[in-house]
Amino acid sequence: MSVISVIEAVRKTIFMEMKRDKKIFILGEDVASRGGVFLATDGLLEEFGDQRVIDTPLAESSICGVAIGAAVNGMRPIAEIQFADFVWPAINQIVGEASKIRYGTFGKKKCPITIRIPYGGGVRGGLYHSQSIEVLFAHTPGLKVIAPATPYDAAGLLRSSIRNDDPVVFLEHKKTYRLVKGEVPDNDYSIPLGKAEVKKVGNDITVITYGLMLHYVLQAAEECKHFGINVEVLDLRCLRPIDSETIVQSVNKTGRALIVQEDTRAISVSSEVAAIIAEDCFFDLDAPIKRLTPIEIPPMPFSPIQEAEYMPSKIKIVKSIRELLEI
Amino acid sequence: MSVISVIEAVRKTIFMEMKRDKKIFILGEDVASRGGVFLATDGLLEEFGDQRVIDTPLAESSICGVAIGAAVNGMRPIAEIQFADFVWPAINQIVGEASKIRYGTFGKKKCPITIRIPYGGGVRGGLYHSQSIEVLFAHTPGLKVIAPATPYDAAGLLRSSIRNDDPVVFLEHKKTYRLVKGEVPDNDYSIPLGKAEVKKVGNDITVITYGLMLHYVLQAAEECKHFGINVEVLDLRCLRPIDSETIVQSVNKTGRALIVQEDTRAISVSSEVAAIIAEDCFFDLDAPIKRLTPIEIPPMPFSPIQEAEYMPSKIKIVKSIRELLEI
Amino acid sequence: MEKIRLREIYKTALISRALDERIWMLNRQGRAAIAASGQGHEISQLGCVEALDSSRDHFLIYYRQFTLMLALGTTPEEQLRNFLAKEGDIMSGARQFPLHGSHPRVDLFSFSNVVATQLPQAVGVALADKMNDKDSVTIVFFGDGAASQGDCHEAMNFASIHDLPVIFFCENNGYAISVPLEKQMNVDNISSRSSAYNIPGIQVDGTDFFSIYETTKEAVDRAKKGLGPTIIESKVERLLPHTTDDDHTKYRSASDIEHMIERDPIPIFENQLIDLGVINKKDIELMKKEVISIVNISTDKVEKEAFPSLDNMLLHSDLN
Amino acid sequence: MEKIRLREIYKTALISRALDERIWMLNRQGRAAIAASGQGHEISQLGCVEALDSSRDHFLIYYRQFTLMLALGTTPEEQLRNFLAKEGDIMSGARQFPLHGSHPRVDLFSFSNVVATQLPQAVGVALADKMNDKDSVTIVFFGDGAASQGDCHEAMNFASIHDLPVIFFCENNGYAISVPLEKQMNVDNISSRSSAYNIPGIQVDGTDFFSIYETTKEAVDRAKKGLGPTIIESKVERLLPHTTDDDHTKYRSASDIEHMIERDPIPIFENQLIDLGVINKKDIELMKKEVISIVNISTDKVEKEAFPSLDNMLLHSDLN
Ligand SMILES: Cc1ncc(C[n+]2csc(CCOP(=O)(O)OP(=O)(O)O)c2C)c(N)n1
Ligand SMILES: Cc1ncc(C[n+]2csc(CCOP(=O)(O)OP(=O)(O)O)c2C)c(N)n1
Ligand SMILES: [Mg+2]
Ligand SMILES: [Mg+2]
Repeated sequence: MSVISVIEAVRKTIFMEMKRDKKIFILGEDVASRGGVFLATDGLLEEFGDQRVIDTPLAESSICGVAIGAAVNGMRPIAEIQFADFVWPAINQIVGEASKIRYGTFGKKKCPITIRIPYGGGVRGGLYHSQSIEVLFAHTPGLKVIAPATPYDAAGLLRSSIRNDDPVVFLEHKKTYRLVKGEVPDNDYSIPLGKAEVKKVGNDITVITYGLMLHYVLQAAEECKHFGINVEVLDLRCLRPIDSETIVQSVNKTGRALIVQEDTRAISVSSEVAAIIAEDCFFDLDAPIKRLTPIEIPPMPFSPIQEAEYMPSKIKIVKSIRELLEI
Repeated sequence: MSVISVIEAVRKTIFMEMKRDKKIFILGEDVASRGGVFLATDGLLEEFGDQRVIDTPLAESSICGVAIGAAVNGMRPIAEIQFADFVWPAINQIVGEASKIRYGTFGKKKCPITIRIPYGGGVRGGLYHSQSIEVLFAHTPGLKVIAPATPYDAAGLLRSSIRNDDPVVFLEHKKTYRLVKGEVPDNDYSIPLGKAEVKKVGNDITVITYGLMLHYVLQAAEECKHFGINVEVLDLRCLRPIDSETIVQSVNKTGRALIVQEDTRAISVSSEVAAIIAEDCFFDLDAPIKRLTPIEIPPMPFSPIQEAEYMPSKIKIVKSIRELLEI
Repeated sequence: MEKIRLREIYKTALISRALDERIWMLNRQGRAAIAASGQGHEISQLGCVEALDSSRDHFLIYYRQFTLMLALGTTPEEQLRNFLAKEGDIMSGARQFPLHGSHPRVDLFSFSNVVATQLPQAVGVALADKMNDKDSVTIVFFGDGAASQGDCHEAMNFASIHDLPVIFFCENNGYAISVPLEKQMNVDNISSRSSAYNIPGIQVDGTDFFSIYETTKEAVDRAKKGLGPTIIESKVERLLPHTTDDDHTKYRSASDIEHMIERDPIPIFENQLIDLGVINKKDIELMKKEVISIVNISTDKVEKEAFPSLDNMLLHSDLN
Repeated sequence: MEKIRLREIYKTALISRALDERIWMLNRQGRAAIAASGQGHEISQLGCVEALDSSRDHFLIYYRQFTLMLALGTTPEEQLRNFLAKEGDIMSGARQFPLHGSHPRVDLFSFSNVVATQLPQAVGVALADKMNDKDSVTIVFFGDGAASQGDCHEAMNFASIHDLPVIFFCENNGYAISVPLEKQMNVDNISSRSSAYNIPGIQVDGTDFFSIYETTKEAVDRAKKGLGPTIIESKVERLLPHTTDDDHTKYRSASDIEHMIERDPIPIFENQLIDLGVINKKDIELMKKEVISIVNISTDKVEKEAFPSLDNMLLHSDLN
């Protein structure tokens, strides 16, 4: 057990998995001698050589297309998209192709690829290094979409993703990379895909979130104690499939739900969570289901003060919780 | 006023608009001498010549990228994507670029493109000629997304789309093309973007839908009369922005909501509509918000019986309505 | 090549043509939903397959490769089942358009309808082989239309950097649906891409079985020697409209259609074989009769078969 | 070219270099969030711009074109405002990364950070001009990295089919962040793409002002005569790491870095001008002093300026 950051958890897990299974290889931009622009693959070239750590041309569609081909032919590629904002050229290969290979071949072919994508904002990235891009992936049957918030979850879920036989979109929040540290076992534990986790038990309200926002929500929950509010905090962790069971159980208990997300609101993960609650918790709900999200503008201005205003914050979360409880 | 099909309404509107404004031109695969694979641009080459009706190479990213460049330089292109399933290569240009041009240049540049996309199933298209692809577009700030269901709406909304200064994704349901006929005025009326419409007034329940499903819902509403159920039918028509005002007004009146959609459920238009209702109609709701959608498999099998089973149908809609009213 | 082998190949051509015609007819009768015909591409596909090894190599194909599928061992019944969406369809279990999916016996993969996506995928298949020191060759097929997609560029570029054992085989029939070559590109040959990637680009007459065979063989040898990819461009004719939904008289001139019919590759191959003494007029007549009976029997059988059951719709999905 | 003009151009080079260094320093001091430096690309950009007409032509640029922006009339203050995200930033109103957005006075468009998207967009800009019988030229800039994207292929192909007045100008600095050319492609020159599209592809030494100028001029003439696009590949050096976030000693060898420094284009241009009698050592000294003072004054001014207000965040969005 050691205390490490999210980025270290990612790197270490890839390292351990590559040691374990020769079928795993990495491809992406700057993943080799540069070790990735966030250093998620630092040192891997030295350890595994340039046959298993491949610097590709700057062309995301082929990064994913090549990964798909290799996967169908028995390998287990880990593709890195350098920033989420640059995954759009690869949508055709991921959403159009990878997601349908098992279904479309009637199970004769499988496509075990893990696509790692640093996403999210709060890092002065402006419109093109801040985007949350989960919606389309999490909508698409045939994909799995993971969005861990802690080093423990990052390592455990990445391990499961790499070992999973379906294509997995693995979203790493850039701002958590170095900011968030935590204990990670040294063994090769794994966390099943598709399970949310209650990160703090409470009775008065359930706040559902994922990614960077989890940390702000936990801070807000702490602060809410001063107002006598006992918040239950639920971390989705997986965006496809969404663990409706855990959501429903929690909201049926607390009777109130707030969903906090960094992505814009219209047709988003928060919409689905609200829809699940509205359908399955109706008779136990004591208040409208509220969502705290940024406004509907392209995410997010380069201007530091505008960027800060754009994002949900601890203060805004506390305010929303208090409004919902009328406290 | 004449009774015409959806495809004729589309063709006629493009024709009239191109007559009116020389800045409008068409580009896409097979749009010229072939007149489009659905004949939406039939006869336009003869009328407007090959400078304004351009057959492009088979390359969707450049179709949209070139349209963007021409739009930024003063033109008003109408780009045709042959089938929705093939729009993925162009996502980078549409979602990554076009949507952010006005915001990202602080209003100095605008991007008035209309991207026409035949979508949807029920036409024996199998996995790759049946997809509903609205989610990502309708999620993206800076885009407008239109999905008419009738010839009247198709013409009126297409006209507004072409005249709009922002990028518009205009979704035409393939199955409505020839199936659905209706009266269309001969003048150049238009319908404002962003407004839903109550297509049938009722008191007992609001069924919210769009596209092909509208017609099945209207049939179901008719049948529900036999059970003494008076259904209100709301056609979204625009998926971005979603007209929450009309939704809320209707559901506050009826107290019950069913959302019917052809797209798969998780993180979809139906999720957002449910979330809006759950937030804004809570105190007037008499029952859980229900959704009727296909199951979470890639849309949709080529097998005729499986395809039929996959889609929501009049029978399933009636069943859902009755369940919700416990009648 | 042995005479007996050439006779077999000729017979496959005949079966392919007859079956393809039958399927087109089934569509016209409302019994098959859609068909893309391979007529005109037959001999190119047969010559090419002959240079490969179906037990070793990988085939990433597209929808116009009806003949190739037969040449690799798909049976007429299986092809019909595919078009009629019957239970047990070998490619996709009646989930996908005809000819799409993967094959249970050969590594034949025609995954999606999205034009050109197979190109980078093929490069990945070859990359995996190289990593595992396998000496398989990956061949990926595409039309002239597909050559315009960004994925085509990215795939050729990637393959060349890593000297991968992959053959880019373009069946250039001069049209992407209705769009003629001159509106797709400002060069006469797709093989002229070769200098952009520093790989050989060879153009060959797709009606000449022996040229196609030789050209493919050389590319296979190059690939196996570790010399990297080759682009082959086979000039063929699309004898029928794009699919059963299309009418090519709308966009092809009468003289274009006439010229195209002269390049029907089956009579050309037939004459070559007659000249070589492989077959004679009488053989041909007998074989054509046999072929018709194969097609008839297969059609009757498959038409009587059941459609897949509703619940197998869930198999191999997230729900299963 | 007139001597007085060459002096002006030299001065722009000096301002660019000094300002670029200052911004890098501001980043190191935590006052600018990020910077991509144009150092090493200056002379290429100046030679190129000189052959164009900023009142007529369209410039679709990318983030490494700091000098080009100055040459087209952006002021040092405006550039600083851009990097420091201050109120009134001319490009994007402090919404985008520095250097992105569009320009209020010149048709200079650097819309997004997504590499290569500008290439088909530029083709569309040129297409609109052609439709409207304008005799403007569209020039689009990109790096060697961008040349691998599918969009690069699609753009060149489209432009060639329609003989559009567009110049594809590649600033090839041998690296896409850390990835060297030989891992990006298996050819030595991006200009070798030309035969794939049947358009001229010219390679030129990006440290030689006069060659760049002449080459661009010829491409402009071709475009204006309706002869279609040209690919120009300018070989330059990226003197600093990719951005302020990068450390290139991790992936560049000492000898590579040494060689690169020898190709710093400003001393090369300086010597050319001295040889031509345009400037002398003393001029240089004086000009360098003047430049430093311009940079100092601008920095002081802009640093005191306000950040944009919160509510202008909504301007030009769906909410406004
Ligand atoms: C990405 C994409 N865009 C459009 C289509 C629609 N479409 C199907 S086949 C075709 C033409 C393909 O032409 P080509 O590659 O030359 O193959 P051919 O049919 O001539 O053999 C088009 C445009 C598609 N399937 N995929
Ligand atoms: C589509 C896309 N992928 C990845 C990135 C991240 N990225 C930014 S610049 C860059 C390298 C670009 O190299 P090149 O085109 O040669 O330009 P240079 O920086 O060398 O001038 C990369 C990979 C991006 N911006 N866009
Ligand atoms: Mg073709
Ligand atoms: Mg570079």
